[in-house]
Amino acid sequence: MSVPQNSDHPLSPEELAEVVARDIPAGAYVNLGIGQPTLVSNYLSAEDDVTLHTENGMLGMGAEAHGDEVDPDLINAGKIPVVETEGCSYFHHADSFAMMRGGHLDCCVLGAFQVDQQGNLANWHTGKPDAIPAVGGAMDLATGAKQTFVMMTLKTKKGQSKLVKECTMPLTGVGCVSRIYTDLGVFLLEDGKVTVRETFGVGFDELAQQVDVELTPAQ
Amino acid sequence: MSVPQNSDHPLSPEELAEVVARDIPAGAYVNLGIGQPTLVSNYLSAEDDVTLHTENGMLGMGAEAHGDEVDPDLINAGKIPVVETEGCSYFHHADSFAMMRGGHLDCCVLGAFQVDQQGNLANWHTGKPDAIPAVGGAMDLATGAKQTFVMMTLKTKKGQSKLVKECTMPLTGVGCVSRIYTDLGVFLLEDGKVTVRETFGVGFDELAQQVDVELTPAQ
Amino acid sequence: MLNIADSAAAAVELIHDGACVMIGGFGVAGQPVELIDALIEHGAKDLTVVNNNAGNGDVGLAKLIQLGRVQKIICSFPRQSDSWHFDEKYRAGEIELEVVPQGNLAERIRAAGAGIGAFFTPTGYGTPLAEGKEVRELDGKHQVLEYPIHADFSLTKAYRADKAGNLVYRKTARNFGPIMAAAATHSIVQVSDIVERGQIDPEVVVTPGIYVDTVVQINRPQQQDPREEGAA
Amino acid sequence: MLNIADSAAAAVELIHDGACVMIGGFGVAGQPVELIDALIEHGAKDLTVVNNNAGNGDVGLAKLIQLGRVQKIICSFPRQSDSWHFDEKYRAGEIELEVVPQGNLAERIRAAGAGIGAFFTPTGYGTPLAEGKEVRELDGKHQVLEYPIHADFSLTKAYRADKAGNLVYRKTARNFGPIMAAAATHSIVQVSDIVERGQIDPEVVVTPGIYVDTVVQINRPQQQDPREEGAA
Repeated sequence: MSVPQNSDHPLSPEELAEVVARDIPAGAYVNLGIGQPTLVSNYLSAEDDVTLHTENGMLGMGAEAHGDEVDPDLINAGKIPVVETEGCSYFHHADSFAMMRGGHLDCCVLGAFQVDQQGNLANWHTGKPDAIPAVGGAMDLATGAKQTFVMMTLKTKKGQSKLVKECTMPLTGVGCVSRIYTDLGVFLLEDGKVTVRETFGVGFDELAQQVDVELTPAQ
Repeated sequence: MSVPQNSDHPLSPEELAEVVARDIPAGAYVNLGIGQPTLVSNYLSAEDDVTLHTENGMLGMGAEAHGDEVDPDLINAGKIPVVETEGCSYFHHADSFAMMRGGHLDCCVLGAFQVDQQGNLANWHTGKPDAIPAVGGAMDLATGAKQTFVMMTLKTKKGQSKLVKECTMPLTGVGCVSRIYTDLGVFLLEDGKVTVRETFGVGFDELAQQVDVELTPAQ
Repeated sequence: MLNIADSAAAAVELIHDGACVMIGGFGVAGQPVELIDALIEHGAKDLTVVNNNAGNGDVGLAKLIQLGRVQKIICSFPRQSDSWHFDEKYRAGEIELEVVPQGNLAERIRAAGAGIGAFFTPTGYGTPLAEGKEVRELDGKHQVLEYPIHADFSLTKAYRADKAGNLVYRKTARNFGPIMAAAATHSIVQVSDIVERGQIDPEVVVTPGIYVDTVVQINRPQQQDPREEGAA
Repeated sequence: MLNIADSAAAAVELIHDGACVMIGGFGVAGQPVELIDALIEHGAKDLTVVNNNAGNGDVGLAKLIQLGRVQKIICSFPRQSDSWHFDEKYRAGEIELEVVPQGNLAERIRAAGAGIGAFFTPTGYGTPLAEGKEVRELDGKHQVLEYPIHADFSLTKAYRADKAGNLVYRKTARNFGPIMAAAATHSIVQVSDIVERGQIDPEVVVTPGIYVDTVVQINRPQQQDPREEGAA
């Protein structure tokens, strides 16, 4: 097995965010979903020249605002106050989602409840019958960008793998996920095949035992 | 017959433009087609507060530009240089036609080759087999505004009525015309019925003989 | 012709029972707080409301829902940590809910203003929100047919208006404002400032005056600190 | 990442034979004259061109047509008093023509950039230009199904760019620029001026930099007096 084990421990969310950030090409336009994906921005440097999109109408979103920087008219999709960067721009909601739906964003990083080997994503609804449905921009993000990456813990709190053969929860998008970053490894999805690019704190064989999906080692 | 004859002679294009201008309500947003309809703007005063739309991306279009006023970046849909008015605005072509298609313009005044009693309009193509088709914004204008008025001479140079039972030329729009202003009279179209509101230089009976469409006198 | 209302109360007085009302804003940004308060005071009921959310806390849209004035809500994200009034009405079967992906919501509102009768969009294909909808494969993707959302009224907030009704916004408070103003038969906008014609550069107008029916000046609009609002 | 080309020739060098190229401008306003000249010089052939017209006089697009480089043209108004090169090729059966109502042309270009697979529009219903197209009654009107127009490249003109690629335009020269830049896989824009990031107010950006691939500075672009151009 030639899969590199690149850490002696499972990655923390911050460490994983750094791995994701390293994979984002210089000059890319990126949307980072609410929650864990937001951490990725902490590991992008000015030299990377990555432009962040927030679907509530801004390109070139800056860092979280603090103290006197807070402007109620300047928030991100998570409704957190942020600041501008030089070269940013504002636009309305239809233009903002046209930008996403039109495939202009290079990548989008999202959290997930489940991802299956076909790249189907479930991240908006647990499927519990009494849950009130609420989708926000999740479906638009899942299908709009050129590439959709998922960033999540591999397992639920109860220890079940969130990488599955077939999603059991209501879908957010069909066949949209091309890569999954988890605390235990990075998975590449293509044509129903799941390739492990690297592992963290676990060997390939051990990882393969914990996931009910056939895994292929990279190389 | 109670149709008023409001002139002792057929109206000149300028006189007719004044009649059209009087009918445009104060505060209206209006698009004036290329050619004769453009004359209407000469009879709109500042107190009328009428805002002119030009489909190449401007609201609040002003008069034709002369001399030093000419700016190659500021032209109307007829590609004539114009000036700004206070309170004008610019937008791109998709936004401009969305404004029209969305029914936001109160009225549009267009020239015509033929109009029929159903309000069908033919003004873009003579139907000659060797003619190169060219439509411009004619179809969008015909169907987009809340009301479409036609302004034309009642007859062709050969003396044939352009108000017909059924258009023989290729259509620009279906059932879109609600009013026709001509040198010989003003016609109101509703549900296939053609009512004469007023005549110019001709009595109702005489007019009715010249048009192969059943005319109803107003009142 | 632009109607400049003397007060928020006067601005909303035409809103009738049973009306469909779009309300702008995303989070605290662009929320027309004073217009919503005026609508509450006004008393119109059996409303259909189009908004990104379904109200937060005990004020604004949440209050309107609590008072039972909202019959149906069309939104992308009703469930929030502090959407208790909506939650209660929903679980009691007292409010109808149409959940729409946020980008489809925006595009459907845009379509209403732009005179587009329907459009195919890839968003939502294969999900419960597209169940029963017409699907076609276009540009190599499965796409779902979606229809415009028209409204009788819109309540939105802009930064500045001129007396031709042209509007400019501030930062991410722009959000749904321009498309809702265009989609509503009667658009009502609160602004911090009304200036003379010619005082807004025609190159920077975001909403041309043709889309604006009524403006009201609210000099110092209430604006909550975004850090105090519930999570999205 | 924005490519700032040294010359118009360098800006268009990737345009390949058989490409679909959108060309901005309405009349003389917004015509990317230097980019079109560079395309002529470049020599790419078998092009599909999307433009409002089909060339005027003996220069620019008319010249490109005269040289036999254009296989197909998609436009709203090909026939003009001085469109003799197009007329000649068309009558000789040497150029394919798709005439599209101007508003449908704009909306189809917008749809391509916005990821909309198709849309229903009332424009053109019952006319020869809608023959054979799918029709549906929506919002009380007959509407025609229209598809996006995608392009490999766009050549447009803006007034100023910053180094993030954000663009602003001048007056009615804006016309097709923003939607063509968004609809093309590779958008090429000539501007009079390139400034640093932060030198264009983010509130007034018309085309966000994400839509711009290549810019080239042409300090004093050629611009014909509109009074000398042939009638529309």
